[in-house]
Amino acid sequence: MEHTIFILALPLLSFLILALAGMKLPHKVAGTIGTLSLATVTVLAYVTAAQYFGAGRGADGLFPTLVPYNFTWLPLTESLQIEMGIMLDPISVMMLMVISTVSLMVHIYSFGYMKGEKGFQRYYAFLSLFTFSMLGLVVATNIFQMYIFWELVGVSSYLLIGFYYTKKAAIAASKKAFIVTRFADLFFLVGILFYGYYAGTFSFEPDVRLLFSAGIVIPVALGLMFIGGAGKSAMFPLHIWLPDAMEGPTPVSALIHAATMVVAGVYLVARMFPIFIEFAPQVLHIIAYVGAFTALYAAVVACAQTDIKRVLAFSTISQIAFMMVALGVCTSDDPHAGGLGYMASMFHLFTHAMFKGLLFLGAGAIIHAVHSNERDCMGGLRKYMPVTHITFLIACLAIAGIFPFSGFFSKDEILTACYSYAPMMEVFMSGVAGLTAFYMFRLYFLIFWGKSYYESQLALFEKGRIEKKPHTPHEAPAAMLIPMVILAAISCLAGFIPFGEFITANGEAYEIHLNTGVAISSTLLAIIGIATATIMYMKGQNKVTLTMKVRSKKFIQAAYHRFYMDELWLFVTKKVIFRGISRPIAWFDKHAIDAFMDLLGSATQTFARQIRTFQSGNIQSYCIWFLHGVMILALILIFLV
Amino acid sequence: MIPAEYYLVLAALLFFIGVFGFFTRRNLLGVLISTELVLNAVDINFAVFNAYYFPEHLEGFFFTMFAIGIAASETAVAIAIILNVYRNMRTIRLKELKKLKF
Amino acid sequence: MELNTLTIIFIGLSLLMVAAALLAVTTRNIMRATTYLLFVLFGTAGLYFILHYTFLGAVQVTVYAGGIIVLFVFAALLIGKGTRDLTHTSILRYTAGFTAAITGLALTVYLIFTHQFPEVQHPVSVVPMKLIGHTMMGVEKYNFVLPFEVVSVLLLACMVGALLIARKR
Amino acid sequence: MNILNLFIVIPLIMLLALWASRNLRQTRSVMVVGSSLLLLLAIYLTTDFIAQRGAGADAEFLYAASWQWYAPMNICYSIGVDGISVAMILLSAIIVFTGTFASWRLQPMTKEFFLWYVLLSLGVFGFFISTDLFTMFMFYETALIPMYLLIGVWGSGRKEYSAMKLTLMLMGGSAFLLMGILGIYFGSGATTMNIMEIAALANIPVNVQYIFFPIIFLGFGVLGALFPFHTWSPDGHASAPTSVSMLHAGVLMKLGGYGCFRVAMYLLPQAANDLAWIFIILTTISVVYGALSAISQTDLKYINAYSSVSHCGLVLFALLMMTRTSCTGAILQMLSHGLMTALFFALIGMIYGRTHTRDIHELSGLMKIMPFLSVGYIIAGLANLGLPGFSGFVAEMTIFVGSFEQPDIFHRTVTIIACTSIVITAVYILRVVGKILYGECRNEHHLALSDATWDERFTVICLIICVAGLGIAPMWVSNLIDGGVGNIFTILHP
Repeated sequence: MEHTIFILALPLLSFLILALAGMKLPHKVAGTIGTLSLATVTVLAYVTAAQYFGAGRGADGLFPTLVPYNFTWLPLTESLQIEMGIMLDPISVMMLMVISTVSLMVHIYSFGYMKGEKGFQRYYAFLSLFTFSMLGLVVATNIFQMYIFWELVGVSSYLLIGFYYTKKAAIAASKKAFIVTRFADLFFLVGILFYGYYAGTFSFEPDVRLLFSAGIVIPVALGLMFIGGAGKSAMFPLHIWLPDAMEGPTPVSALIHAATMVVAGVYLVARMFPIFIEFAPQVLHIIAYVGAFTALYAAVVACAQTDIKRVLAFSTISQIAFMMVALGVCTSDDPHAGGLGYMASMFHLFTHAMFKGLLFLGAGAIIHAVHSNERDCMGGLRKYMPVTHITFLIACLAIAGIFPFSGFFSKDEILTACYSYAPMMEVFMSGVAGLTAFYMFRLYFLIFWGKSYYESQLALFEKGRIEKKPHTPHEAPAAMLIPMVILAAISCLAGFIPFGEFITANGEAYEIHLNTGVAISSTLLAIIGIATATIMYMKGQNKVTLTMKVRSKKFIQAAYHRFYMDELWLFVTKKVIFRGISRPIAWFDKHAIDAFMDLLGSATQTFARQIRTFQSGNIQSYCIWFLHGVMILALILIFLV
Repeated sequence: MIPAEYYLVLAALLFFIGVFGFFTRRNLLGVLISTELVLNAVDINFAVFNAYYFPEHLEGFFFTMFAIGIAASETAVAIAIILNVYRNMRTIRLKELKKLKF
Repeated sequence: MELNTLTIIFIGLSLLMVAAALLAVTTRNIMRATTYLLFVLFGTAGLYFILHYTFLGAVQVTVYAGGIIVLFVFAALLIGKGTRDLTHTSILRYTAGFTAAITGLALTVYLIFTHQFPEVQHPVSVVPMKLIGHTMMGVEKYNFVLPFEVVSVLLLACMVGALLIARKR
Repeated sequence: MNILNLFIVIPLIMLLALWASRNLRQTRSVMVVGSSLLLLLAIYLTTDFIAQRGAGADAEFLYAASWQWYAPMNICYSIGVDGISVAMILLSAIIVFTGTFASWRLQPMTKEFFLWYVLLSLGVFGFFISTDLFTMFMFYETALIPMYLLIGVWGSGRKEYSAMKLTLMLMGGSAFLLMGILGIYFGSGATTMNIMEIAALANIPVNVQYIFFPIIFLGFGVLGALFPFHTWSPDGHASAPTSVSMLHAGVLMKLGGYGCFRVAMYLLPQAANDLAWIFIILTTISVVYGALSAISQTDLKYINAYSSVSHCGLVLFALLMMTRTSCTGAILQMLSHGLMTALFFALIGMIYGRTHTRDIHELSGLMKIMPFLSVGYIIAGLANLGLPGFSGFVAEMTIFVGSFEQPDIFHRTVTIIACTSIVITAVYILRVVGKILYGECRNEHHLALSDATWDERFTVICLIICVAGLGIAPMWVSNLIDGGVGNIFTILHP
């Protein structure tokens, strides 16, 4: 497994080349460097996976945890040290595949999407940086390495969201994304510090006795770490950065904000899962409730969005919440007895990465075609973009959980896991799944069906109402279509991967079997959702939709504004922190502390000016003072001494 | 025989009247006049101490004499300065003489 | 203390001197102040006579009353009319000076009456001129030839200095 | 010839040569040759020091030497270095070197400027190599005084006010310091001024320690921008010319932390243990307070100055946590902050030199106009907010992990409070980056501005390499300083 080092080294190398010399390279060369290195990484990742899983299980029936590289990067205390290395176990190998696949797709796709953009080389440099950091994150041998790459991932996300750095919204979004996740990372860091102190190590396999003796601190530490994960994975109420992050180029949204980085939180919880389940099952359940609420919240909000990327963003939030729920409902690490969620979560992570990546790439193709994010500018596109249409439909079916697309299988496992934890949870999550189907198909119909915006514009143009001839939507170039088709194929087929064979909570093989009741009920709900969407949106705005809109105007308004969460955060940051704390502190510094120092200065000066008049050169006053002094001295000497 | 204390009290009175004048005068000549009073009072004391307590030697006597001499020279110089100041500044009021101040 | 001629003269002189001194420091007119100073100086000469220091009295009259006052008068006359009037001082300065003077006076008087002076030895009579001459020019202990010379040099220096300062340039 | 003496001799020769130089060319060549020599010397010293330690030289101070110059009080010119001072000397040499290039085009009176500049660096080097309290103090003063002229003459804005304020406050600090030094001298029996000997005697009575520990700590703390004695820093930095800001924030503020460690804590360990909590509270306030007030500043240099308050607060904070790791972290933070702030001030100076404003409301879209400087600024910003791969991260993490070694509730709480600064730092850095670099340029006068010249590029690249080098390979630095920290640590925890 020595070649794994190249999985990390190549993207880093290509980042360095592109960052240092990129501006001088032609676009094509820069893109090729990035893509080639990523292709090699992908091949290596698959080779690694083949070797790893091909080697089979060890004597104990588990896949071994391999650590081909590990060295001490920075010794801190006698016991604690930051190590850097590569660790291979089932989930990290799976993540390697996911990341390299999606990343490669995005690299290829970007050739078409970003063609001719200014800063093309920079874009590829950042992509390489991101891929490097994300890969480093998943193969981390210890929590601190994870944190380091976690930060790097955050910064590459920041750079990529702010890629269009002349756009105001992009600047604000990138800043917001970084600061919100940084805020969450603070908790992550504190959690790590607690964990490190009590476990005596940063590694994922601490001395259990030490953890037992630490008592309540470990659940607290794990909870804090989860907050960090919630920040990256956009759990309520730290989700606010993700919709705004859609200001970045769409392929970036596909890679970072749909497939890979945002699931880092899930990955973190999965990574720490043995410790969670052993020492803090209650924290896991809190995670489940947070996840369930987030799933519902995001699904509802997604129904009311008009910007197609925002819809996808909220759908991402909702789907990640599904994964969190799946992890949270685990009650043991045995997949047969309450530990199914772990596998389900990882499975969903895998399938979701594919179909959500596909959705974003499709959205990118559409945006590329109509030059807008707003669904009002779309409609009736199926004629113009057949391939995009088909792949998008596949992705929608997958996310809605329709047999035999991959989403069906993974979502079904999640719901089964929920059911084994609490039937109510299952009902609730199935409802959210139905809602998912609804809003995805709403989106689908609004884009591809209904009245064509282009045609209506064209009609207006011909009548002479508008001056500019509207831009004809066109199918995307091959560089964009190929990745979409590949991902669509994976989305179709991934469900049949015997996932339980490879990844389970305790490492033992688990054969996925469908829980028929759950499967049927969830499929039914999904179909209901799709049907509703079909009725409401297939033929454009019809009566039902309009009455619904009028009836629940307030609610829709609130959902459109994401239930005013952004306004709340804005209030907290702008009004409370900036105006309420920072300004007063700056004022206090200037007018109290600094003024006090100035006062010392001016008091000295004033005093000096006052006593200067004593030194007036006027002998008479000298004498008066002298005589008074003499008198006082004389009186003292005569009467007191 | 007049008691020595009478002379001393008189001298003290003169002395402090001189001091008072020295403080309150606003004019160089006035200040100088007050100084003369002070000197005078001291002269009286010298003479009285000599005459009453140590008549065998003439120390007080001579001190007074020298003091008178010195007072004379001092006054001469002082008045010369005052005249000079007046010639340059056209005033001898203390308030207005502040060219050397600060 | 019996009330004899000498005493009466002393009291008269004292009253004159104190009154003249007070006027000398308070009057506004510089010429008057000089005149009052003259009275004080004459009074002092009188005191010297009472003490039988006739030579001293004579010196006082000639040098002080004769010389110095003349200088004052000349100065007062040379300096223009405008500056001759003495202006008021500030009330603060006035009180400060007054309290200082009064306190000092009180303290001094207190000391005079509480201090143990040595036994009073009655003076013989008028100091003979011969003795004065010897003492002034003598070189033994309690003789003053050196201070005499110093004073004479000083006087010379003052004379030259005063001329130098006051001469027109 | 003791190699350490060269750190005094070279600046002295440079002073003479500068004095004799006739024109700008000669002045510049003297500076380049001299500062390169210093840098090479510092690098040689570092490698040689590591080699000697590797060869088993385990004396507390290497290259130790001593010449008495004032017998009645037993004041010696004693020199010697341990790992910490070697690291500091290296830092100073780097900053002096890059600062020379940062003020390459400084006008007018270039020669005079460099004269004072070299005198300042002489003081800094002298301070770091001395092991005699009084000699140390003397060099300390030598380093402070030129600052007044450098800011007062070559500064900008309210320079006279700032220079006066800075000098007075720092002088106030050194008054405390002198008091403290005399306290230590007499407390330890008035036999020696040598730090090592005093530490070996370890005979300063506890009640004396209680008096002089706060005094010395405050004295050095003023220079280390300890709340509430930090207000000289914003005004001073804002008015100072570029290279002076660099040297001041980069090196001079480190004198404070170094002094606190080497003098206050090393010589008065008992009081340091007992009274640390007072200063921990103050430094925690510094950390958070500096960061928070940086958020609402509008002048680039003010932002950076407050950020320095926050970061230097973290240095003192870590020292007072008094675990071995946190102390190592403190030294790392000194190095890291020195390099990062120098980089920051250099970039701000370059931007200011072009746009003639530092108000973030008047700057925008610089990325398009001066890409090199903007990228440098972003890198500096990211390093400042503790991005892994740059020095800030290493230092901060070492500090936080080290501070967590103190398990009681008080230390835990303040550590967590101090941790929040990493978020606040992100806020003010990104705010500035978003405001001045991104977006469209709104001021058409700025459109014609040029990007960095070769000397500026050289400065920036040198510093970025140092920052990244320290961030990527922190091992050797932490090895270098570990020995020195260990010695002091043993005294603190007998």
